[in-house]
Amino acid sequence: MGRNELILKDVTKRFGGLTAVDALNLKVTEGQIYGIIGPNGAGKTTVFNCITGIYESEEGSVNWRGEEIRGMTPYQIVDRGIVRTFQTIRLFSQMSVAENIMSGRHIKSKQKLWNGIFHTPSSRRDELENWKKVEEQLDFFKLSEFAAVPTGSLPYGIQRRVEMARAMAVEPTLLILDEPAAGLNDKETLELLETIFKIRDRGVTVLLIEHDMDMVMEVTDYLTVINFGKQIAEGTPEEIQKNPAVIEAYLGSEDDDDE
Amino acid sequence: MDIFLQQLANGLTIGSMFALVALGYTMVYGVMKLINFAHGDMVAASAFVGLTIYTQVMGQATSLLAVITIFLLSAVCMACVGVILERVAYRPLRKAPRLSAVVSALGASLVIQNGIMLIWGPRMRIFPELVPQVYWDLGGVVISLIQVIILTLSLVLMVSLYLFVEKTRMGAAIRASSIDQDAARLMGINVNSIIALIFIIGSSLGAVGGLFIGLYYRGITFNMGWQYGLYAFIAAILGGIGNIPGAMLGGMLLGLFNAFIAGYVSSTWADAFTFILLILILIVRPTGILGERVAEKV
Amino acid sequence: MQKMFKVMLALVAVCLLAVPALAADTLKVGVQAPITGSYANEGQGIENGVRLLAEQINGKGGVLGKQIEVIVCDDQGTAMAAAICAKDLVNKGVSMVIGSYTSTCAEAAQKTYFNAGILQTSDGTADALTEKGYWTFLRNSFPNSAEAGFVAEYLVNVKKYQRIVVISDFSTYADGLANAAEAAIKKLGGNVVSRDKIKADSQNFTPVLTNIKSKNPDAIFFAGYYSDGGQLRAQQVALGIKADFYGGDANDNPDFVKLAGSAAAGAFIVNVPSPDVLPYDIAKSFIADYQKKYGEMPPSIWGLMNIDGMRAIIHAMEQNNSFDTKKAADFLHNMTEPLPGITGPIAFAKDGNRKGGAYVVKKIQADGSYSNEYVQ
Amino acid sequence: MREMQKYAYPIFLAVMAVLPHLLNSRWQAVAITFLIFTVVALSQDIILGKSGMFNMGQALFFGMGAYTTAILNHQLGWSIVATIPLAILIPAIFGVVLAGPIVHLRGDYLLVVTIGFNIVFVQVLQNNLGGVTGGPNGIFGLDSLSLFGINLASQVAVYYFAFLVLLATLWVMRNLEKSKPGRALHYLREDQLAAESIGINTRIYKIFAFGLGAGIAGLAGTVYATQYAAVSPEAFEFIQSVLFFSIVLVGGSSIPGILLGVFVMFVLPEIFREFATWRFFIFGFAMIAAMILRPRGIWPATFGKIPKFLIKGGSHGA
Repeated sequence: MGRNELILKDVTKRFGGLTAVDALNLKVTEGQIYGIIGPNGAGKTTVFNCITGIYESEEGSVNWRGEEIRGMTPYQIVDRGIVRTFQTIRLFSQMSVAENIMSGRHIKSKQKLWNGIFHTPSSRRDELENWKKVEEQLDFFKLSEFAAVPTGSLPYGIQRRVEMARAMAVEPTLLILDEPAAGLNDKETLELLETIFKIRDRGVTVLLIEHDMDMVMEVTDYLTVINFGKQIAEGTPEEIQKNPAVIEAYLGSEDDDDE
Repeated sequence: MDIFLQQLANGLTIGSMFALVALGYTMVYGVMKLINFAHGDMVAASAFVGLTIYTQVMGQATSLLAVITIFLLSAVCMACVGVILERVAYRPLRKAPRLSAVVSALGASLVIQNGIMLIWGPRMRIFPELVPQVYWDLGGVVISLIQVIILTLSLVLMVSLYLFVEKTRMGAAIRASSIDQDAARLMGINVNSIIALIFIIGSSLGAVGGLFIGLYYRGITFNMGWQYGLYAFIAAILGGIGNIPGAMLGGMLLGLFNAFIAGYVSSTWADAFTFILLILILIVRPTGILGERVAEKV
Repeated sequence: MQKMFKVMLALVAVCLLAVPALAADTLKVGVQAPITGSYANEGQGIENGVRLLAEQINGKGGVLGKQIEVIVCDDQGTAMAAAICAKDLVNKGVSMVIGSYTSTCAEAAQKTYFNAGILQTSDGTADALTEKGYWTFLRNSFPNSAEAGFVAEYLVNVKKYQRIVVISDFSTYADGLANAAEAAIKKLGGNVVSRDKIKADSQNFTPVLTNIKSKNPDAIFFAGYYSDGGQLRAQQVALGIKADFYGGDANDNPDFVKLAGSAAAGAFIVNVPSPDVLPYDIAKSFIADYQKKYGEMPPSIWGLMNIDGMRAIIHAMEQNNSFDTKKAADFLHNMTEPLPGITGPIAFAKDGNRKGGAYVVKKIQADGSYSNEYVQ
Repeated sequence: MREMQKYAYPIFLAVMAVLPHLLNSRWQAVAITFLIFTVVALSQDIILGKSGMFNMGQALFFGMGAYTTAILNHQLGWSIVATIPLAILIPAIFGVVLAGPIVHLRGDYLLVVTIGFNIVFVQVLQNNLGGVTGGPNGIFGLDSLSLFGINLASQVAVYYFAFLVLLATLWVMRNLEKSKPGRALHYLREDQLAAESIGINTRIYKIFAFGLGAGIAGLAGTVYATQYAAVSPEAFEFIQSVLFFSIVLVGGSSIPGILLGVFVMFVLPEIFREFATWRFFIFGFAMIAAMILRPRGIWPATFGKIPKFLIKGGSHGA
């Protein structure tokens, strides 16, 4: 097993005649907070979909810990320690916060299919242990008071936290966040920053897409900028801020910046 | 060869009836993404309505004019039922979960089917012999007058519908609504009236199909709607559900398939083979013959 | 919580109310017949007949002082519903069951009645019905084997057809009759060119008929029911198949002619004589009463056969001066003097078959009426 | 909600346990029907309600169990009780095999395919495949229930057999609810993509749901065959599947909802005999009205079955 590194090499994804991601290269190393930025429609979410197995890229390689994960299904990739959140929150909206977080324990739970029909002492123990882990996440994300509330009825900011808690319940090695600050107010964004740092301090590598430039500059260690599916720049936040290509790309798309 | 041509003729006759009924399914599905389970029962109802018009309104007249009147009155009648059905059972559920609408459609089917039973009774009713039993022997292949009427009338109706949908403004509005209801609404299309229009067209075509069944087989029962409805629905899927020419093609192909299986393989296994074909198509190419694959946005 | 309780209470209340007050002492007669479904015509005929007879007997003081109570169960002409009916009628405490119309339904219910010791009389003609040795079963019609023999004799020796086709559906009765007919025809040296099966109620028989056409038959014997027979005949003519059409006994129903329309003319039906030509006084008076009460003729002879079955059982109970079903069955199995019946003298063999039986071949005229073509 | 579990279920089960002694034989038969159809509806709920798969072919598995019992009993002379394992296993295996190629289909397409399976199954029965199904008439005259040589032919015995099957089903469903596979079904019903992205192999769990639902329906089939001593194709026509489908959705995929649905559908018509012909007419209207007024069913499933220790005092409880 290689180190906890994610390496994309020449990844290309096309939809019909449209090339959404064009020969993209990037390398996320262990312990980083890595950002991908770019104007709307630049292909950022498509990159995530290619990494997490929702799409399979036509060309290139997606290498994780020295293993090729291109062509694997989403759950196989989760099994290897990569977990994501969605830009448009995808929670199990009729189910409670605790149950949502429990879904993150799915691959860690040792219960077999037949434990759905009858229980054994070990399956009961496993069930309890996993609920204890859920309790930890509830505490970490300050969600304890909402444990039994259906997520659909919660405010947006809290739903974002539930989604991150769910992803963290998997105990991932690499956490992928798709616009985690979208729709959050300033106070919530600050809390989010804090949370991301805390997650990194637990030894989890973070890869995120973000629109909020201030936040990106503050939180990330390293950045890749893409436009029209192509990488146009990479470097530390300081380097990127000075990069003329990036400035142009952003100025050029100022008008249609919101979604 | 004679047998082959004879089965072909029979298959086309039945296929055109399937196609007429399938249009109702496919048009509703195209715009509303809903399997209108009640459509088959509407088809059955139209045969009974036609029978009542014949005995009560027309005084059992069998002239050509009387027959045309029966067709027109039944079609108008069923169009009204179709519009009412949509208003009562489907419109309130347009924003509800998918399954709720499916259950509502099943409920409507039960209401219509058992409504027929309560009005006309559970017994098989016998349709009058409105078309004289005239046959032509074309070198071993026998074609009857009723077959010719069913085939030509179905083709005329289907071609007119196709032209209507492709060439007129209203047709364009139907097509727009089936691609994207919200966008159509933004472009100033009154989607509610388009849906009403679809139910009017679908139900009256179904009514013609129902009368054909009555004229061709003569025996009509209150629960025959499920049988014909199911076949027509398969025809719609076969051609690509939501696709109007697809429904016509699907109906004809299904009629032929059924006739040849029954003729050359086994009549008792025809249903099973038809459904196995359907299942295979859905597994391999769920969008049917003429349907297009729709990419799903994540 | 509150709601749940209410539902529970309602459930309990309903269950308690359901325990009926002790019923008055009556002789319960069950009717198991297809009141709805494809054979509803015949089923309603049986029910009407039984109700009329019960009314008449009750008017004369009942059976051994007990009034008759008629309990009807609709078997829809399907085996499963028949099995359910059988349980239901047994639970309701009937001592005899009249029906059902189809052999399938009679057979599906047979064992349940036998286990409960309830007499069952049916017009079902399938030979299988009397081959199980149930003392409770009394056939009030004549078995398939008799009709099959007659049909074979007529087709092969009287009409001398060279190429015969035999068609049936899958039911106990039709399949049994067709197999028996096929065997009997072959035994007499006849030539069966095709033995086909159709699915009842499927309406579209042209694929099968098209194949039959290529065999060039000169006679078709259809052993199924009228609801299919009428359409089969119409489609046969529409395909230009010139063969003579012979419908088995279950085609003897006015709906056959209506379904076939103008194609009905020239078709033949094989059956025991029709109700309107029954020469017996008791038949004439019963049919007159029936017409008076219901405003129509009995749909066919089958309902009347069932009435005769019921009359025979009641006769046996009265002769024995006992409601014991076993005694009644013994009496009927050992009758020396036949009971005059609506459909002719009625007496039973030891195996529960009705004794005797004569068939006629009737030709359908252009106006839909019958004319006797051949009388056995 | 918790209180409901505390009192209502024990009361309900207690009533059901003494019920046959309060009823005459006719109503015992109705109660048995109620129990059998409740079990089938619950098995349908596993596939349709819990996992959100549009299955309209549940009568197939119900029928397969009934026929397994009937064939083993009638052709091979097995006792009814001895047929139970196979009457569960054979439908379950078929459930898995049939579900394999089709579970990726979405919504309406799955619905149509399951209707297709149901119709093919009925035709196979009617055509007497292998000469064992008895053709369109089915198989009559099965043995009555017996155990260790004791003949349990009475209706009360059949009632308790059915009741036992219901209890077993409720027990399995309770276990399912509190297990990883059970939650996985809920997750994939709510959002399949999110479920996959959190590591759930949805395909396996969908097939599992079919297998489990089919097995339970098969067991109910055994009871059905025992009760009527007969099986016949038309009892398993797809119109029956439509009824189970509707009961689950109108009731709302919860146990009280399903009990209510089965009660309305199969017991009320027995009480209001004179309205029997109006039964489906009225039920049809009720289905429409229920969906318009309560699109998630009359008694929707409640979630929030989480351990007590997670619910902190004074918090927003469910």
